[in-house]
Amino acid sequence: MAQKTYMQALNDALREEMERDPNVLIIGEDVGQFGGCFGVTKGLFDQFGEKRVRDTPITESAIVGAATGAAAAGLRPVCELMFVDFIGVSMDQLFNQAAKMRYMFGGKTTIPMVLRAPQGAGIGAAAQHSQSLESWFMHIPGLKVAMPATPEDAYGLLLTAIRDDNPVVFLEHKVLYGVEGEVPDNAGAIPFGQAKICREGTDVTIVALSKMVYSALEAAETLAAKGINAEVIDPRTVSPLDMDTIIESVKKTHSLVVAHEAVKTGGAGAEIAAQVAEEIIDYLDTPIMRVGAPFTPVPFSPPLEEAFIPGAEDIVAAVEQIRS
Amino acid sequence: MAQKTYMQALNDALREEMERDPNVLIIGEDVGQFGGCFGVTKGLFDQFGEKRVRDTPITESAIVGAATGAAAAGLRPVCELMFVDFIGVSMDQLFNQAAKMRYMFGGKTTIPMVLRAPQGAGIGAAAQHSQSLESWFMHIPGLKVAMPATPEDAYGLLLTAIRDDNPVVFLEHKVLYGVEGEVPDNAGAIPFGQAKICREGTDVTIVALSKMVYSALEAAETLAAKGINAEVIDPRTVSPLDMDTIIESVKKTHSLVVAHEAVKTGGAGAEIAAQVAEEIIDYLDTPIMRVGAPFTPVPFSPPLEEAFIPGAEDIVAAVEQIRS
Amino acid sequence: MTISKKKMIEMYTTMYRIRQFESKLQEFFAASKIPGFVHLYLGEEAVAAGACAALNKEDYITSTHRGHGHLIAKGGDLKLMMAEIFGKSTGYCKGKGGSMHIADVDLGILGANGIVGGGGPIATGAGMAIQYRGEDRVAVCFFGDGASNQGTTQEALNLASAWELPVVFVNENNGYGISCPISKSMAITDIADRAAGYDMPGVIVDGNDVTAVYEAITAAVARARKGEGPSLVECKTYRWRGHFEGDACTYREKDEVDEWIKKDPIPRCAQKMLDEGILTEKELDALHAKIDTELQEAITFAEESPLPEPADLFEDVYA
Amino acid sequence: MTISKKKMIEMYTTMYRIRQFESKLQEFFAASKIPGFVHLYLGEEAVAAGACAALNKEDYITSTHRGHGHLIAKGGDLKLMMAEIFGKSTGYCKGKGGSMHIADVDLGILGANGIVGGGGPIATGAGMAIQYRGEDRVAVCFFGDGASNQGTTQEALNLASAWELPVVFVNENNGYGISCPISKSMAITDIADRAAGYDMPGVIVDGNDVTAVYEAITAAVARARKGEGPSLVECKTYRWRGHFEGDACTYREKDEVDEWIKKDPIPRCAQKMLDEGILTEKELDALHAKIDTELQEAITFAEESPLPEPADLFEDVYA
Ligand SMILES: Cc1ncc(C[n+]2csc(CCOP(=O)(O)OP(=O)(O)O)c2C)c(N)n1
Ligand SMILES: Cc1ncc(C[n+]2csc(CCOP(=O)(O)OP(=O)(O)O)c2C)c(N)n1
Ligand SMILES: [Mg+2]
Ligand SMILES: [Mg+2]
Repeated sequence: MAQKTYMQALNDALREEMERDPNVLIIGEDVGQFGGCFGVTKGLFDQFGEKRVRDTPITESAIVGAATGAAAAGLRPVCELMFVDFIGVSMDQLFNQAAKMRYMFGGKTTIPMVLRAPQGAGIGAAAQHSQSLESWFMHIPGLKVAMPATPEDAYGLLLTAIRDDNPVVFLEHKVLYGVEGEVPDNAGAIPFGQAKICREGTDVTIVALSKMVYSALEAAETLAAKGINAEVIDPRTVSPLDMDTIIESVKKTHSLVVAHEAVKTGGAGAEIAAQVAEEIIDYLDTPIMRVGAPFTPVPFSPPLEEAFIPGAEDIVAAVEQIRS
Repeated sequence: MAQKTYMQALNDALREEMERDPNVLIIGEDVGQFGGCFGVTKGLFDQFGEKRVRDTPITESAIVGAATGAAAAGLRPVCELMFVDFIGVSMDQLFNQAAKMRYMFGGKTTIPMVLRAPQGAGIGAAAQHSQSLESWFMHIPGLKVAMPATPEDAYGLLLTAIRDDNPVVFLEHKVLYGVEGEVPDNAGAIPFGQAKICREGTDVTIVALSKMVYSALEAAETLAAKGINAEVIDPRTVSPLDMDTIIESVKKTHSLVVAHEAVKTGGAGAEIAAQVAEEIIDYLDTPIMRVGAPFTPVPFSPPLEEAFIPGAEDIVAAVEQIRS
Repeated sequence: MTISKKKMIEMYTTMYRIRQFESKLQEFFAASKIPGFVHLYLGEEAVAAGACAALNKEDYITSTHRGHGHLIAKGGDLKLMMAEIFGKSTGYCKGKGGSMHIADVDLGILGANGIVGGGGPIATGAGMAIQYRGEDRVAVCFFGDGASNQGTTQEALNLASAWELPVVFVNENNGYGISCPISKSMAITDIADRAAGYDMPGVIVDGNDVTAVYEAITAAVARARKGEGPSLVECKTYRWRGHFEGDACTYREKDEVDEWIKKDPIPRCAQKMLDEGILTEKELDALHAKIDTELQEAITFAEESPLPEPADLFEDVYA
Repeated sequence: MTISKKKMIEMYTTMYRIRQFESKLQEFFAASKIPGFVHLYLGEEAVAAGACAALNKEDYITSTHRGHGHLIAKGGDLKLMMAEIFGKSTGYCKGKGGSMHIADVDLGILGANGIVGGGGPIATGAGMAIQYRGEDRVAVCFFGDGASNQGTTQEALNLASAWELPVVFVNENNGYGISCPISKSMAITDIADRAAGYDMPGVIVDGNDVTAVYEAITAAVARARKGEGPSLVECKTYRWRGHFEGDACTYREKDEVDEWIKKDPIPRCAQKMLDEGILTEKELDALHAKIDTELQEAITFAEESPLPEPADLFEDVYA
């Protein structure tokens, strides 16, 4: 059992897959000697050389498209967007090309590529470097979308992403890079579409994504002190989305709060709430609450950014509101 | 009272605003002499000349960005994406630039531009020319999103879009272009954020977007024959979204079905369902159902495309399911 | 460069095959037999035929919305193509793709593409895979004059040149992007002028002369195979029909169209072969007849094939 | 071209103002006084100063992530800039934008930009508005060597040239995009080589010589005002610091950095002014002192200004 940072876990997963499979390669801006803007690819250039860890020009359409074309030609590229916010200049290659090629071609190709990208606010990077965009990706058939919260999940989900024969959008939270957690020595690939019950509880189900898992666990402790026993679930991938686990939990707790950092309106939480309202509304004793960012761009100044980012206290407030 | 096609209504709105305000101009691919791929700008080049109705190269980032820059400089550009699917090559200029400029600049600019784009399946145009992407746009603070269903709404909402000081994504349904409807002689601008009750009813609320409004009305007739009296609501804009009207209706009918042509997962219907489940779950006597496209790219072949596009029968089935 | 008899006949055959295929589609579209819309390659046959004649089966191509010619030239099966365009379950894509998305990865065809400029980055990726594995292959990206302005195309040109990838960019300059003449979409008249901005050779050829295209592409391909990096070959040509079938084409003068129809690449090549004694009139007729039969078989196959079942909708989304 | 005394002093003042501003930020960042990250313009002052000296207040610019220099040169208020970078409610953007999004539309500054290549289309749009209204204005787009490859930049170059818009594209070639030297990001060494692909003049100047920059931009601006269309001016320069503060800059040799520090544009300009008798040492000292005071006032203003209130979050999303 080793204690590792989220970043180290990602780095290990990349290294191991590259050692195992010569078809795996990394492309992106400053991923080489520099080790990536946040340091995730550190050391890989030294170990594998420029051929397999290659710096690109600042042309995200060409990066995502080259990964797509190389994947169609049989490689397993892992490409990095320095910030997920840059998907706007490369979305076509992802959603109209990579995601749809297999379907459009009648199933006659696979596109085994991974697009890694850091999401999230919290470092004062302002409106164009702090967004969380998972709901865009989960709306696109053909893509899979992973959002690990812990080092162990980061490691295990990235192994799965690289081995998957479909395009995977792998969303890391930049504030989590330095977070430590246990990664068992025998840790392995974690299948997509299997939610994790992070804390068992009986009174309310809190479904939380990415960094909000920590807020949810913190909220659960606060609630426990108030006699409310919350169950915390991390879906880990939002496409595929393990609704079975969520539904089982809500059948038990009769109450649901969904929490994510993305803007609440049109966020992934809406989908989860809607599915529950469609499948098991009769089990609910309370309204379904969503906790998410307000409907504003991400502001720069610390007090504004803090007010923007949803946290444990918002989850606590939501739970208390529906139980009052 | 004149009978007009949806296309003619759009064309009239453009013409009138251009006559009224010299700052309004149109740019886009083949919008000039050619009149636009679907014909919406027909005749405007002849009336206003190339200066105000200008063909662009096939460079959507430059089109959306030029509209943004010109809007910041005080014009009121209306730009056209030939198909909404092409947003993938121009998303950055829309969501990171146009949508956020005002906020990032501390409120010290306005971006009065309109991005018109046809959505939807039904003409055998396959995966890259048939999508409905409103849920992407409604997730972005700073944008407004209109989705007219009728000629009258197309006219009135487009007037409002052009006069609005914010970037507006104006989503037309390509299958509706030829649809006729009444446009009163005194028709005027229709405010954003005001849903329309298209049919009053007492037993179930059907919220439908764009072309699905017609399916909802058709479904309501079928249901009426079975003794179920449906209320049909068209929000007309999904950002802002008039939840008040929807909530009032559901308080009366105690039952909600949301219908749109976009892929159901992560669609606008999830947001509407989630808000209802958050605000007035106690009023509901039934599950909240969503009718939307399945989780697949849009296929080409007619029987597949037909199976893909949700219709009146799916709404009827949803209503019957929750009432059984 | 001397072109073998065999190559000449091969190229002619390809052009004629494309011509007949597209002419049939024109008929079928007019008769409402085809769903969706089609962009015909009539008049531009020499580009695809000349370019693909310089390639091996293992080489990759990316195509465009106007893709039938490229696919046929790269060896695409007429039966499977026709069935796909008819939306039949026996088609290349089981009816899921249609005219704009036909692909055959086994033949290196990484797809027609509905997005203008969509193919550039993908071809570059195929080039990256070739270089990565040290294979003796190239990737060819077909793109239009309109597509040449798209940012994705220019990013692809840059990446391919920065990494010296074995990619050949074949520009089909037919003078228009839908209704927009290049005089309005760009300040230059020769797209090859952009090559210098990527330090790659930029060559202009008569796109209606199949041998000229073949020679230019052969040189570019040889360069790519030697690891010397990408090239841009601009082929000046013209589309005879509207942008899509149904386009009234009011933006072009009849004279201009007539002028170009006179430059038809097919009789020009036929004449050359007759002149050089490569083929006799009789052999030419036999060749035509053979293709016509093949095409008729493809049509019959397409017509008699079943449509997909609605449930097929759900398959092939994920591997 | 003779440059007036006044213009020389103006440009020198601008450079010195930028230098001192950025040096202070370097200190503040090291002392953790600034939230987020900053990209300093140290070493590149001559580009912004020379370019903006050729502009009027009414002219537009679009800037980049490395924008402080452009903003100061275009007349940006140091108080409002400093307050913004400190995240204070008195800043240009009320603390909502920060270093990467400072704007002052009244001064024609259409924003710094966090997206590499984001400014090109916007500057082109401003150029379109100028042409539409027949105004005597120009729009200047600053962009880096890295940004030159981005598709958006190339689309902007194309649109501006196709429409002959009054836009001047000022490339700041500092040799690197973060850690990536231009030898790895493109096959060419001079970005000006791309101008021919858009039929616009492409000029290379010593970006550390403020008078050379001023002259080249003045010519390009004159051309634009006459309706003759856009130009591309490449300014060769270097950033002294890492990409952002905190970057250990391991990808550059110390020698290379030292070499460029020797080419410091500021003493070079000072020397020239002294040599030509434009200013005396004493006058120069007085000028410095004045700017230092001004800067100190800006710092005090920023430090003493209040942070925004959390509720301000919700304002300014819509007009
Ligand atoms: C990104 C994108 N923008 C616009 C279109 C619509 N469109 C399809 S083909 C075409 C013209 C393409 O012109 P060109 O590249 O010259 O090819 P040609 O049709 O002349 O063969 C346009 C504008 C598209 N499919 N994709
Ligand atoms: C679309 C996009 N891609 C990547 C980045 C990350 N990034 C910020 S600055 C930069 C380097 C820019 O290089 P250059 O244009 O040469 O400007 P310089 O920093 O040298 O002034 C990169 C890669 C970004 N902000 N936007
Ligand atoms: Mg063309
Ligand atoms: Mg640089």
